Amino acid sequence: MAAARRNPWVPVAGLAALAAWPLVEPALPASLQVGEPLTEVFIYAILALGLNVLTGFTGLLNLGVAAFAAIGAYAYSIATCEVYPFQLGFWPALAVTGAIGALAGFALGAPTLRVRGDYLAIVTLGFGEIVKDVLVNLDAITKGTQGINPLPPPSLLGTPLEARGQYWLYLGFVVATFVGVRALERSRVGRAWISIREDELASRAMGIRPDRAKMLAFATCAALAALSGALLVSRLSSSGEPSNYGFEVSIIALCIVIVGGIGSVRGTLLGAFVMVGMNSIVLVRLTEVLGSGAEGMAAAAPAADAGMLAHAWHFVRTWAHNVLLTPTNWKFLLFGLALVLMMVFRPQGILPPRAVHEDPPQPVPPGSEGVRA
Amino acid sequence: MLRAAAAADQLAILALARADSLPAFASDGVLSSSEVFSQQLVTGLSNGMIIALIAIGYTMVYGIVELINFAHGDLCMLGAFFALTAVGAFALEGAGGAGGTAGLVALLLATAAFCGALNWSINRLAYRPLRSASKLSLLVSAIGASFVLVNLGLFWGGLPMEVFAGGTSAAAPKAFPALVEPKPAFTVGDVIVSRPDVLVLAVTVPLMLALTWLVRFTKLGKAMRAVAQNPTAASLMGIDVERVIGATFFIGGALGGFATVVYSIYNQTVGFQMGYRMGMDAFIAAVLGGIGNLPGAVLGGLVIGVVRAMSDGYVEARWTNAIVFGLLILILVFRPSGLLGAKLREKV
Amino acid sequence: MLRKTASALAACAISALLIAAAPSAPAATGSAAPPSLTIVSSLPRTGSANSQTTSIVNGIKMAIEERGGKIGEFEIRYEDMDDASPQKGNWDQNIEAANANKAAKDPTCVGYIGTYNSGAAKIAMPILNKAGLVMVSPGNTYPGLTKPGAGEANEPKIYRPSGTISYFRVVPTDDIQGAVACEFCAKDLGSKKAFILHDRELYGKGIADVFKKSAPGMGIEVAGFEGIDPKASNYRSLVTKIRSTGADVVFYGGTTQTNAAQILKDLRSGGCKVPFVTPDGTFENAYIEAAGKDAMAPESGSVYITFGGLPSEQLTGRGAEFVERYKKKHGEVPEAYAVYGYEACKVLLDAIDRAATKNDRAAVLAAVAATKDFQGALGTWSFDANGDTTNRLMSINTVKDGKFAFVKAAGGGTGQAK
Amino acid sequence: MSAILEVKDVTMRFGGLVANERVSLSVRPGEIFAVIGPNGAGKTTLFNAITGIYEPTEGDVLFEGRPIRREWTAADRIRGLAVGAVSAVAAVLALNATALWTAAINDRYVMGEPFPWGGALGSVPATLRDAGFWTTWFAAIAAFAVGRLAFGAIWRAQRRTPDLVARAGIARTFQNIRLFGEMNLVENVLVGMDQHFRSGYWACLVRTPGFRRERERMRRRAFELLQFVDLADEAAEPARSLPYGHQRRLEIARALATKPRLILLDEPAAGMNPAESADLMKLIRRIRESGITVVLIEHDMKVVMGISDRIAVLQYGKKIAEGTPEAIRNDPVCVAAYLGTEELG
Repeated sequence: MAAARRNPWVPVAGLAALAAWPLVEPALPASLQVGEPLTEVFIYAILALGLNVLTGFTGLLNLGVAAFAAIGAYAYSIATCEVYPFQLGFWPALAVTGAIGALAGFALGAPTLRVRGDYLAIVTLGFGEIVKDVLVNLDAITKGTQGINPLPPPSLLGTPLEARGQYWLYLGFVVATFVGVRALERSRVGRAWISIREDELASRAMGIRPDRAKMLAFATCAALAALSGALLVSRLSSSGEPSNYGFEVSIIALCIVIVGGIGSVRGTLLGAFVMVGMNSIVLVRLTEVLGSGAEGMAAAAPAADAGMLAHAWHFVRTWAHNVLLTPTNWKFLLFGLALVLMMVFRPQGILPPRAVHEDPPQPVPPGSEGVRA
Repeated sequence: MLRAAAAADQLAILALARADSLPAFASDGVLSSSEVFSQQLVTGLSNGMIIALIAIGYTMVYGIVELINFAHGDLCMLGAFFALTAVGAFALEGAGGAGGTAGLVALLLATAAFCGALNWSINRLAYRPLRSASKLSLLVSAIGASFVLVNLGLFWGGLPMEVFAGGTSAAAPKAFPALVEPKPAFTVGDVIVSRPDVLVLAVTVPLMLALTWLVRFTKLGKAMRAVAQNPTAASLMGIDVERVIGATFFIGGALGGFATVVYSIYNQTVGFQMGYRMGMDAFIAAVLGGIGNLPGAVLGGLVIGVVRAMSDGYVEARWTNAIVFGLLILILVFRPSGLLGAKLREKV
Repeated sequence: MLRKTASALAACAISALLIAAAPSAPAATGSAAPPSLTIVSSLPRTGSANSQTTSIVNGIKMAIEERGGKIGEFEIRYEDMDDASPQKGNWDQNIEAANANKAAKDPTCVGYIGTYNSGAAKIAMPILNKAGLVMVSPGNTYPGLTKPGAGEANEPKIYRPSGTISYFRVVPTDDIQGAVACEFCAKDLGSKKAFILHDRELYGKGIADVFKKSAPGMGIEVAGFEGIDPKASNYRSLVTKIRSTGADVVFYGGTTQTNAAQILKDLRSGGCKVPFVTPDGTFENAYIEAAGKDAMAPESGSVYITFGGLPSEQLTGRGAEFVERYKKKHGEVPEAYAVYGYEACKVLLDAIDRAATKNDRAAVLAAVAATKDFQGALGTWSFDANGDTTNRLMSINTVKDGKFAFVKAAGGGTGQAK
Repeated sequence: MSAILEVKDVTMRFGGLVANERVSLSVRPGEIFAVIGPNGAGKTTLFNAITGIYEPTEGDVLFEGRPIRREWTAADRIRGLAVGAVSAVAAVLALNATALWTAAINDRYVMGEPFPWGGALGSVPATLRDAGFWTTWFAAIAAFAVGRLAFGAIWRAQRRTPDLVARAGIARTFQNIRLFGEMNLVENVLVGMDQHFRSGYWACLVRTPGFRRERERMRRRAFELLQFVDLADEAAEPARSLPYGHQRRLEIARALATKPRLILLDEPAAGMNPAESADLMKLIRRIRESGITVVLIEHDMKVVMGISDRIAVLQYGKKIAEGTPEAIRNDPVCVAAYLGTEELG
């Protein structure tokens, strides 16, 4: 069973590689430079780690996690932007954002404790839609679709950080989130969550209070999602518009958790790289290649002449010209196909969670028979 | 800069504009408040009935495999493209009288068959390999399938056919011909009950009755209920579970096909992104009524349709979505298993 | 077995990535290639705005082809970036930021054509401004991007962290178009009572707000002002509401993508025959096609579309030449947006030429800013001190026999529209 | 001797089905009490009624002389009012958000100038006065009512939950084993010990020294419990990989981890071979020796007759007999009830 332990050097090496990346990247050929999307991976990783607490550990399907990110993004924007009187700095604003996020988690979690399974899924989905609509409609407060800008960049010890500094800071946030979620997972809190997912009734019968545990899970998820929202907008220096925190974001976060391996912290982290990487790097590159190929095909197509066959050929060519030869038109298809294939071939996710979290204490104290004495 | 030659023409257009800007409405009345209410009710019920029709297909599949089928709305979207293609290929538009009615019935049946077959295939390719996996993996597979279907819809819209306006702007919404003209079937005061309203009723009610009969009294229906309750026990009793699931997907898809034709005729628009809202409304309706519960889905659809109409009419359109979802959450707080859903009792 | 498939999948993914990386590699490493300058565009190429952006890109490509793909010794390379993500089917803030940063880092890049959405511009503008890269937009109409006092108090200063103006646009802004639409309703249609709808997006709501603000001054009573849900399946209940107010014109601040055609159809099938006026977000054939014959038929009621410029067939001089060439190349009359893309790229190429063809962003930027009396496809115009086009010529159009028909020009070439 | 557990006239009805009809039991502290009866006699239903999984349709369950049930205390009343009040305030703020914000912030803030914080809240009363009846008083009252009702609904659903019963000192095992299959044995036991942990959320998050000490202590105790049920060798295995008999013992260890005063064992010997059953009997006796009262449901008459102090017999949901093993064995009614199925002893 001990063989199930994974090599502890893998995460260390991964972290070192990530930390060194900004220094290495400029030396690489342009085609291998990734740049921006990596910071996006970090933001999605934090969001997905939060969702993993709720959906992965506790087993509560949340289809509206983007709403918490939106709340975080707007809380941060309103707290820092110069068009409002608050104008907090980066760190105080982050603290406020986390608190507001947790509060939002409570606000959604408390009344819906009795709502189970897929009913809860639609409650969270509805919450996501409501938050988005409210942010658009209360434009006197949120500036509606205008977005709030400019926002101060992330700073450390009073120094605003440039791209590379932001990268490391965000990497630090991911590591801290990872460590924190891992710590929770391996404590009574995480055990309570997982026991609820495994068998809520049995865990109740063992004295676990699912309501409290679920509320904590909701609050943790919401606070982390809010944090990711705040980090996102502070990097972009703009809150963007509310539709940027729509259902699609929730879906990507959910896909990260499930593709990574439901309930697995490492898997979630890896899932963020796979999904965002696929979205922002592979799909983009792939359409570039298809684009160059498509132009060639369009040029090579022979002219139409008379006859049934030629007519059909003309039909296909026009069709191809209309949509098929535009590579960006294939993105939905490739993305969807990748999801289906990943699930069909690896339904448990890339890195499913390990069964073992707590090892038995090694030195057994002798003569501990009289338990109840 | 102006071309003088065109000036006369433009003046003529303007004169026309002035002339027809005056009679605002056929019976030229501003609606009274009770008429507004009745009109909103008619609108709400028609829309609700369409939602209900999509929702039953949705809830059937849910009842049997417990899958939040994200692809259902997009399946309906492809059905609409299929129907539009058929309309173009067989020149169904403008064929009036008995021929038109026969054409419409044929269109309904063909689209239903298409959607059913498509849903069956999706089940075969994307869901069946995951039967023993966790429900969430199935959910992601459904999300993936929905993306694929959306993309197919985009491709379909680019077909160089006249109904797709030559396909030059594949992503744009397409006009669906008014096979049933949006003329008043009858009016009560200034309240219009249009022909499409009647069509909705004429398709939906018989289908619901037929479905109830199917589930209650046929062998297949009994098998479906058995599989929904306990697939293992059902298979021990000699029921071919996979076949029953496949049949359910086919029937659920076919219902979506009927719904999408009615939807398209009613709204006269199809577009490759319309599936999201169709699926979402069906999902809400199904949940509101109690997932897996057929009368519940119908009730849920009607409630949503009417609430939407009333909110548009008496609150503000921009709050309609929030109101619908807020109401849903409120109902679930007090009735966690939906309006007609049975209370879950765990087997201990 | 499962392991094998998984590793096979991984191998596929990696090789796909490598293949993807391949084609751009020679450009970066090849030293023998002629010196090149890059122009990029960042537009939502995935999803619902695809048809408009395709025509913009066609316009851009034509402008480059006209120059033979070369200016002086420099080869002009063009990169068509997508700022939309497949999940959203619309522009995505992360991708727009990534595009802007990528362009800013590329030493050969001297011009950024974009964005299509004003919201995306807000993200890209400060990034490009810091990098000193000139940005010319073929589609942004939100006034606050350039005009002090038109938007938030801190706009447009916040988009210019370096202090210099590096953002220009070839399209007139919403504040002009909304006012023109309102004036048309009051003076030409003789409306007394307008029902205003908008799609709650930056563009649509912006124009609707201006319309609403201008209405009282023109003697129009605002019967209602509502944001709609652009994804709704129909708007019949809204139509009932509109009917009950007795409004004699409906203005919709929105686009074809935000369901303008659906509103029109529901108005007509709900028996409401009042004129329906929309802004240039609907000035594309897709709008006519989406609305269908019946809703656009003259006996159902009239339809008007305002547009920031003249429609293709009304163009003279260079504009007419462009239309001819476009027709020859693509076999169809260009959509309105093609001209914007063409003009944006042309002004950029012209500036590169005047900047003595150097790989120097500052020189190009200065040359763009100095653009004066530019003889383009949209007429003769200059950039003003804010970076806006001085071209304020608007047109009112209607639909006749399934085609757009020019009604009248409005707004005036140089005068203030308000 | 007063009873530790008293079941008084408990009736359980599911629709038309009567699972228990006026069943009364009285279990004394320190005894081993068995409930037997043919399949479908309502034994497990009775356990579920005792442990709060079901709410008895009629009748009462007393533990150590008191019903295990949340009472509507003054604190609950205040909590209910507070939830209502928060909903009311939230509703009024939400409905007037734009006006309030505009008056407090937008109208008073000029960018670049210091913001007069003092008057920001001063604008609230005037704004609300202007807002009119519907979005203020009416909204407040309606939201208060909804919030208060929702609190009531949730409270009512939670009056007598299994976790409350478990924390009161009654632990149980399940007939159809319900372990946490993905967790290992130590963790399964640790779940049972959850209520005895003192470190809270933050301590767990940052792993304070106190948390680490407690964790070590608890792990050792969990391990001791596994030794107690003879499962120490498999401590690191995931629970689902255990053989059936071991799973039953693990369920007992997990139940013991809650430090109960009464333990309910639902068919602990089911699926065990004779040797395992014998070990189980020893284990049950040891549990009783440590001061825990045992109530068990069992079909294995060797086990029942071997360890029980007293036995109750259920048939068709009714109690038909109660007494010592001796008495039951000789009771003609009980023999009749079991006739053809099993021999008593």
